[in-house]
Amino acid sequence: MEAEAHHSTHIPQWKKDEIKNIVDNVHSHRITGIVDVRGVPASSLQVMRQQLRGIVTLHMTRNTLSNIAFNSLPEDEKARILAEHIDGQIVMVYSNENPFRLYKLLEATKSKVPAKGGDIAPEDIVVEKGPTSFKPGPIVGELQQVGISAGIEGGKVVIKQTKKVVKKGEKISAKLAEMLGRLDVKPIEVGLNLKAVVEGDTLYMPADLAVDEVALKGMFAQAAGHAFNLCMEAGIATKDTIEPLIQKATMESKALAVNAPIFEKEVMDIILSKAEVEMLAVAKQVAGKEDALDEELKS
Amino acid sequence: MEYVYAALLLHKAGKPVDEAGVSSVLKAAGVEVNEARVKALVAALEGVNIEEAIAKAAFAAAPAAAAAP
Amino acid sequence: MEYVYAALLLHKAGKPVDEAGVSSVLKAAGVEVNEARVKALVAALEGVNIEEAIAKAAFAAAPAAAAAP
Amino acid sequence: MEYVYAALLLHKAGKPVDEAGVSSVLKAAGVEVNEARVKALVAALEGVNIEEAIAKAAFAAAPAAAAAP
Amino acid sequence: MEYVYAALLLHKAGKPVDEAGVSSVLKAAGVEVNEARVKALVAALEGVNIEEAIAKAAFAAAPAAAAAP
Amino acid sequence: MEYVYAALLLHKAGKPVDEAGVSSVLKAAGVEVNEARVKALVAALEGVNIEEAIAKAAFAAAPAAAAAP
Amino acid sequence: MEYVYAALLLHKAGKPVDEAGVSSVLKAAGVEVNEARVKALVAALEGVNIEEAIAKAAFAAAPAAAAAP
Repeated sequence: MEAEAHHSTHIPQWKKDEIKNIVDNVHSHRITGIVDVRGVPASSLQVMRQQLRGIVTLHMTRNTLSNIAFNSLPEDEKARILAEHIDGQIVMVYSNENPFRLYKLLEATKSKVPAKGGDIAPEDIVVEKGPTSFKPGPIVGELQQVGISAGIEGGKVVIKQTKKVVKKGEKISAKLAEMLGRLDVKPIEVGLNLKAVVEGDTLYMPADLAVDEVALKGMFAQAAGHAFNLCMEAGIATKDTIEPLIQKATMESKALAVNAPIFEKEVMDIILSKAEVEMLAVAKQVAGKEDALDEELKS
Repeated sequence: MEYVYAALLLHKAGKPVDEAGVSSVLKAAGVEVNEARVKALVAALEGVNIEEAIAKAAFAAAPAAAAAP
Repeated sequence: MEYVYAALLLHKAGKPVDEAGVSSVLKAAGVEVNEARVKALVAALEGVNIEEAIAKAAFAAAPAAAAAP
Repeated sequence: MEYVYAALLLHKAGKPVDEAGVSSVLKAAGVEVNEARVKALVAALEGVNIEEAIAKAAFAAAPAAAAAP
Repeated sequence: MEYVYAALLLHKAGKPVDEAGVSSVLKAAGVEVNEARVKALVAALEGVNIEEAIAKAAFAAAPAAAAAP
Repeated sequence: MEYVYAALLLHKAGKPVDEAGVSSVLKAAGVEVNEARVKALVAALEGVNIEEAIAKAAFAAAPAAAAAP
Repeated sequence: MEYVYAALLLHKAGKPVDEAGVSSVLKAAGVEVNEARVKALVAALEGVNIEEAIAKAAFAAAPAAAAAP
C-alpha cells in the first residue's frame, strides 16, 4: 500500500472515485467506524448488511483505498486516526446513529460458531465432563489424542473429566477443532466486530462503548431508592410518597405504643401477645426444672 | 410492661382486670403505681378478648421454641 | 392513637413530650382531651428512648401483621 | 414527619385535613410552620384514602421481620 | 403461668425475683400460692438472663407472625 | 418526584440545594416550576443530612411497592 | 449518579430522556458534562424500561431495612 500511496498520480480513475466516495461518506455521516468481519461468511455478511440497511451503511472496499482516503483528510480531522485501525478483513461503516447505538447494533449480529483449525481461542475453552451422544468407537481414542479424557459408560461415550483444552489466546489445532465441533462446542464468536469509531472529535474504542444494561438498571433502582429514602427521612410529601409516609407514621406510632407501652385500644392485642410471648420465652428457660412450671405450661 | 404483666396475671388467675386489682398487684411487687396508666390500661382492655389476643402469641412462640438452641 | 400521634409530632418537631404539649396539640386538632390519658401517655414515655422504640417497629409490629385478616 | 403526624392526628380526630387544620396543629406544637410544606402535604393527600393507607401499614412489618437473621 | 408473670413483673419493676416477692404478687392477684412451686421457679430462674430471654422472644416471634396467613 | 431528583442532582454535584438551584435544574428539564413546591422541598431538606437519609433504608418501602398498581 | 438522577428527573417530568435534555439538566446543576457519558446513557436506555427498573427499587429497600442494626 505504501507504493500505491507514493504513486498516487498513477491511480486509475475508479480508485480515485472510490477514495472520494469514502471521504464523502465520512463527511456526510455523523460517525465513521472500522469493523472487523473476520470469519463472517460472505452470505452472512449480506444478510447483516440487509438487516442494518437504512441505519448503518456497510462499505466493503480495499484496505489500501480506505487508508489513502483517511490519510487524505485534513490534519485536524479526527477520522484520520481510523487509518491506524485498518488491518485484516475489515469493512467501513457509516451511520447517523450515535456510536453507542452503533455498537449495540453491531454486537447484536454476533453469534457463536464452531472453531476451525488455526483459530485463536477468544477465551479459555473448557470441555465439561458428562455423557455424550456418541456410541463407542474410535472417537474415544480421538478424544484422548487431543487431551480429552473419555471412556465408555452404559454403552455411551462419556467425558470423564472437565478439562481446559485451550487457553485464551492460543491457537486451536485442526484436530482439536474437529473434536470440539463434534462435541458441539462453539467457541468462536463471529459477527461485525467494531474496532474503532469516530464521531466529531471523539474516537471511541469498543471498551468505551460497552454499557452494562443490568448495572445501569441497578443504578436507576438505586437512584429511585435514594429519592424514596430521602422523602421518607425528610418527610417530603408528594403523590408518590404520601402513602408510604402515612404507613411509616403508622408503623412508628404502633411501634412506640407497643414498645413503651402506651395502652391504646388499637395495639392492645399486640401488647398482650408480646407479654405472653415474653412469658413463654422465660418459661422455656426454666422448662424441665422440677415443679417450676404449672401443668398448663408443661404441655 | 409491668402493668401488662399485672393485667395478664389477674386474667390467668381468673380475676377481673380492674383498677383495684391491677393497682394492688403492682403495689405488691413494690411498683410505684401511676393511677393514670392503670386507668388507661383498664380502659384499653375494655371489650378486648384477652384469651384470643394471647392465643396468637402461643402460635408465634411455638416456632421460636423450636428454633431455640 | 391520637395521643400517640401527638407525642410523635412533638418528638419529631424536637419539642419535649410533656402534658402541656400533648394537650395543646390535641386541642388544636379538635380532640376533646382526656387528662388521665395524657398523663398516662407521658408517664409511659418516661425513660423511653423514642427513637429506639420507633426503630424496633418491625419486630414488635409483626404479630399485628399476623393478626390482620 | 411532623407534618404527616399532624395530618394523621386530624384524620383520626375526624377533622378535615386542610391547610388551616394542619397549620394550627403544628403551631400548637410550637413548630414554626412552613406554608409551602403545608400546601404540599394537603395537595399530596388529595384523593388519598388515609384509612386504606394506614391499613396497609400493618403488613409492612412482616417481610422485614422475616428477612431478619 | 401466673407464677412466671409474677416473676416477670418483679423483674421489670427492678425488684429481686425471690420467694417473698413472687408469693406476695400472687397473693395480691388472689392466687392461692403453692409454696413448692414458688421455690422451684425461683431456683430455676437463678442464672437465667430474663432480659435476654425476653429480647430473643421478640425476634423469634416475628418470623412466625410473618408466616401466618 | 422530579423535584426530589433535582435536589439529589444538586447534592451530588456538590451544589447547595436551594430554591434557585432547584428551579434552574427543573427549568433546564423543561418543567414548569411550581414555586411553592420548590420552597416546600427546600424547607423539608433544611437540617437533613442527605447523604445519611438516602442511605437509610425505609421500612415502609415494601408495602408501598406492593400497593402500587 | 448525577447522570442517572438527571435521566430520572426527565423521565418523571414526562420529558424525553435524550442527549439534549440530560446535558442541559446536568449543566443547570453545574456539572461539567461528559458528552460520551451522556450518549452512552441515552443509548443504553433504549433497552431499559425505566419504570420497571425503579419499581424494583422499593423492594430492594426492604431487605436492607431488615439488615439494619
